[in-house]
Amino acid sequence: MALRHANGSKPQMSDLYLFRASLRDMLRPRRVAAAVLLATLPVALAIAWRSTTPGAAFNPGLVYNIMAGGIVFGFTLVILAVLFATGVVSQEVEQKTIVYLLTRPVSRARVLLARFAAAAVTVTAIVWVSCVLVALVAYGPADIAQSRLARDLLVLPIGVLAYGSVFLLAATIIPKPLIYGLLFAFGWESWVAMIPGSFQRMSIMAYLRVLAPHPQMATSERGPAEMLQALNPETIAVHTAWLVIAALIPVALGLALLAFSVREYAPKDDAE
Amino acid sequence: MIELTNASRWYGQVIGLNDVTCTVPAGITALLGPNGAGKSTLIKLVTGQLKPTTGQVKVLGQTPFANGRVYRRMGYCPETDGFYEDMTGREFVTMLAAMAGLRGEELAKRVAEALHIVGMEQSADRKLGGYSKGMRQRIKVAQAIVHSPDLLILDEPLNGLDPVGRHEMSELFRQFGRQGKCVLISSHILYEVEQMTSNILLLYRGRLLAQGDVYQIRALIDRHPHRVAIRTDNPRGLAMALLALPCVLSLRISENGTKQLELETRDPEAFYSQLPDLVLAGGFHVTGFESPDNNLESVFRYLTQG
Amino acid sequence: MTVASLANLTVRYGPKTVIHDLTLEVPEGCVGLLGPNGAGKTTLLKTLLGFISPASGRGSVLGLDVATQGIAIRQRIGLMPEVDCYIPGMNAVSFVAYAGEMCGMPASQAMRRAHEVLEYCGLGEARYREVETYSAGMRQRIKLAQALVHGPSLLFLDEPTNGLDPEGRDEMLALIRDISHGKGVNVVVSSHLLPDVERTCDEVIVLKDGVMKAQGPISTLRETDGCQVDVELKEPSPIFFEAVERRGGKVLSAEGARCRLAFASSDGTLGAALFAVAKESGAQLRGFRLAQRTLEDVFMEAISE
Amino acid sequence: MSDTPSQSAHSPIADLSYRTYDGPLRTHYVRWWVIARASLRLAMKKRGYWPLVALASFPYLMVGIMLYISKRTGMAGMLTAMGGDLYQNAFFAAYSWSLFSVFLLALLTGNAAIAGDTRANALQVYLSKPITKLDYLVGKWAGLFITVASASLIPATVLYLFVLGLYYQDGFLGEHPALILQAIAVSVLPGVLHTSVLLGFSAVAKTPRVAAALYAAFYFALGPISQITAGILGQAGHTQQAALASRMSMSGILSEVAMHVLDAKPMPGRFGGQHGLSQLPEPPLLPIVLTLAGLVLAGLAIARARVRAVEVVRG
Repeated sequence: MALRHANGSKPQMSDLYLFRASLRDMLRPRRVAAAVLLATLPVALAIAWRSTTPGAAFNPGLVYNIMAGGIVFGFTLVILAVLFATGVVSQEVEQKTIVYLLTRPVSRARVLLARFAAAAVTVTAIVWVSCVLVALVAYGPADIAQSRLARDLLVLPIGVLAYGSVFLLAATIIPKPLIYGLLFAFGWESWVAMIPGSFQRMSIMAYLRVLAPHPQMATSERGPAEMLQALNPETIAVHTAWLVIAALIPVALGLALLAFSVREYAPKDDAE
Repeated sequence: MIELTNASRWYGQVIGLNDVTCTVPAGITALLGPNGAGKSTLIKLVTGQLKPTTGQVKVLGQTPFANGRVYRRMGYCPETDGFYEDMTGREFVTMLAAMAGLRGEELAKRVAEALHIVGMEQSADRKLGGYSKGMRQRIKVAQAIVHSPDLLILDEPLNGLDPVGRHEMSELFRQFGRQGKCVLISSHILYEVEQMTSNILLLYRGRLLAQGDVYQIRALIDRHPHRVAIRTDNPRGLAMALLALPCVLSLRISENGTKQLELETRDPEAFYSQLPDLVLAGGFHVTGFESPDNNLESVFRYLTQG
Repeated sequence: MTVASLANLTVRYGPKTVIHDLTLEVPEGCVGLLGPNGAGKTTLLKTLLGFISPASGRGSVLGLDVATQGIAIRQRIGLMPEVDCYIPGMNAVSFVAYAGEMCGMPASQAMRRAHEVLEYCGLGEARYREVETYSAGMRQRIKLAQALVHGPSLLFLDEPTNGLDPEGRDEMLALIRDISHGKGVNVVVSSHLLPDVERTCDEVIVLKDGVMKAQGPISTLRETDGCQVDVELKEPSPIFFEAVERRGGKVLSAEGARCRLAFASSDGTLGAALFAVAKESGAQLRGFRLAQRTLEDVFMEAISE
Repeated sequence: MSDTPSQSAHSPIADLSYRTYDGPLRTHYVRWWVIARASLRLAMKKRGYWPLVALASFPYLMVGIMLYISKRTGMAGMLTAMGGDLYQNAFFAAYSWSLFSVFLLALLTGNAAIAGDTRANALQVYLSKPITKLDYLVGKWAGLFITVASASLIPATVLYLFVLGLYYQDGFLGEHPALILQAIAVSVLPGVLHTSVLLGFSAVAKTPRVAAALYAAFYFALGPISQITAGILGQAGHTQQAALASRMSMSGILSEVAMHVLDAKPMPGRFGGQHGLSQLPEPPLLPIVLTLAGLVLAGLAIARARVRAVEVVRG
């Protein structure tokens, strides 16, 4: 199974070193700036919302669910997963630094795994911070326990891994993974959520919604899209969601590692 | 060290390498050829970035594709100019050295040593983005030698270096050659390569055109018989004397400017052994002579441009 | 008449002084501008182009003052930059004609001249192709063409043979040699490949840290005093060396079949002596010439003191 | 200066080797036009150019037909539903409908104005020629401006001639002497704004793709942001600022200024009909014109700062 380290040796110091180097590479201010901006969007909107509605009518539950459920889960998590997961491979290829990683005495699978882990950690950290801030703004530090924060913090990393491994697999197989990733995340997933029937089983977000439900969001009268979504009764049971996600992550990741170890990444342009 | 047997590789319809069989021994070997001859395809096959479409490639006895064991003993200096712009030179070399299995105190020592060899210790802690082309090239060489490999694959290693840098790096590669390492250098600057080695691997339009010692190859090019240029104050007199030698094919005298006599001969051995007697007997006053096209540049031109 | 002259020129980039009190005359013909990285070559080129106004001192190109007449200078000179540069979306002819029009040539003249210059630079058959599709060699040649289109009397070439394969370099060197001799165009070549400079230039200027280290015709710079001779044998033979010592000569250095000898007398009987020694020791003499310092030796010596 | 080797003028074999150019040279003042004409020619060669020009002039055609129908049936129909003069409303309607396609045209042709040169190092060629940085900037601006402005100027003039032909007997010229000037001024407006701001973005970005992305993001972000701020201000009771904020998007500014220049009334449900904001009062004109001028100057300043003849040696 590709997941086992290719040459069987226990994780050496070089794995740890590679992970730290990739993490430092990921956390470079220029790369993280856009992600942090994205993470603060729901917080800013929550603050704007709280300041403009008079005290009594302010319903923290509604605000938290819309911001956390709608934006953090539905938007920030997905877009960061796409950017960072596809970045693990395409960033290196574009920068022409992939040649150094491919000609190291470390197996390609371990290189990819270390860089993917760094990406997952970065995205999870950012999304966690965003979620906690939204909860603080909505509920205030005193009764923060009432919010669904604890469950969200548990499901978020799983969402990151699920989306991350699928986009990583895309990045190792098809050219221009970013565009197809975005099309999948915002085109396919939102479209599938709206039409009735079992199509929604094909979208990761449906399972995440089951694992971390945000009930108030469904009843709010946002706009036509949300109305349609509310019509679609949740038919997926919680345990099937866990099962599917638990199967999806290793399979997608394993295939990605396998594909990376086999494919050629030498640029074709100077084919002389 | 490196063997290719009937190796060929193409991308779609573009032929990169076509049925090349060759071995690269220890010491320095120059990989030469005009643009589009397949040099970088061969290098990508040897460094395991590409798999051959037909035939096979063996490096240190194993197939190099994604093979960690080969990379432990191989240093590769790529031609591309891609870097992690926000890393410093030291961090970059350290990361690659750590991935080569070096650890702890020995890692720091080897990195410092490699940076010293390429003369980059004082600017090692600046960001790669701010480096000049020459400094980036030196860092590329440093990462190739940091884990003291037995095999060095260098793709245009002197590109962008100033004369001082070219001199130092050429000396460094000659030193590796003397230590018995196998060094494969791909370059377009023939006179620099000629100073490092006379063992060449000449590719042309994807095929192996010539392999071995350049001077032996020169002798085999019979389309261009061996030429000798003799500088003397009395070219016409010497020419008349030389006509008597049977091995002299043709003679050309130029009297304006440098007084010089140029001749072609099929049998250099005979000619060179008879020349001293002839000159001493005739009392000619010779200020110098050499074979003007017995060098890598002429061999390259004769073989590739016919 | 000198092409360009500098008097106590000092140029600064913010706090950093890149050229320090430089006084220099650039002669006519083909001149090589040499120096290690960071010696101020590019800055000197830009100052002569009128891009930078010097901090102190004076400079003049073709009689025009560097600090104030930048436009007039750039009207009469051509620059072949080091980096690949082209106008996106244009083919070779329209690119070179556009460069001509930018120098003030009317459109019709520019088009006629573009064809002529492209033909001269050996891009005749590829003139209608987009420049982006050009190979490295052709890109170097189109850069030369766009610098020549308006008939400059001074050409600055920055690393003209960079990235070319051997055949491409021969042709580019032949072009530079032809343009700089007898065509009324003076050329300044800035390059790191010394043998290329040796083949095309008559004079060199060596800079280091913004200060001039050496200047003069290559032939005189390379002369060696006394009479040393480089000898090439068929294969290394110690007997030959003993014979040389017996005759009063000295073996300075030997590497494989090549060696450098020094003889006391330099009254022209050197050749005869060498042939006699070869006959005596039975070694086969494959060639000898008066030892000359290579441009690299000159360069290393100039920047080391 | 060593003279060229003297060959007798009429030697049978001509010397075709290099010869210098000593033909006529034009004055320096026309150099910017050389650059403008070249970028104009390049813009027209782009694949999407002519379809977008057609798209931009389609609203003018439609308005022409509406005027023709109203002439034949005497019914002014929707054009004067909100009052104001028929012809001025007609021009304003055509203008505001074509705003978006003019933006797309500017985006397509202008993103590579400077960014394309930066990626291809073309600045080394430009600035080693006897032209100043000002020539380069003016040339680029003029090239882009003509491309963008002509997309709305030409259809506007054609429409004017059509209207002139249609209503000449009814004393059209007497009633609306200045209409042609107003129409020209209005259709030049998007040209100025798009060109200047896009030139700024094109100078900042390293590649044309990034320049296009930045400008599109700027254009599309300004719309929702202006609506949200207007919504928040409106809820908070400051209707005056809310009205102003609601116009603070590129299309908003262009429409507002054009409305005042043509002193036309918008078609119902066209602009004022934004849900929830329709009851806002008419915002004052001055701040909008100032914003427009500010955007134009900012774009030009950025472009001027970014185009440097000499790369500063870092460290």
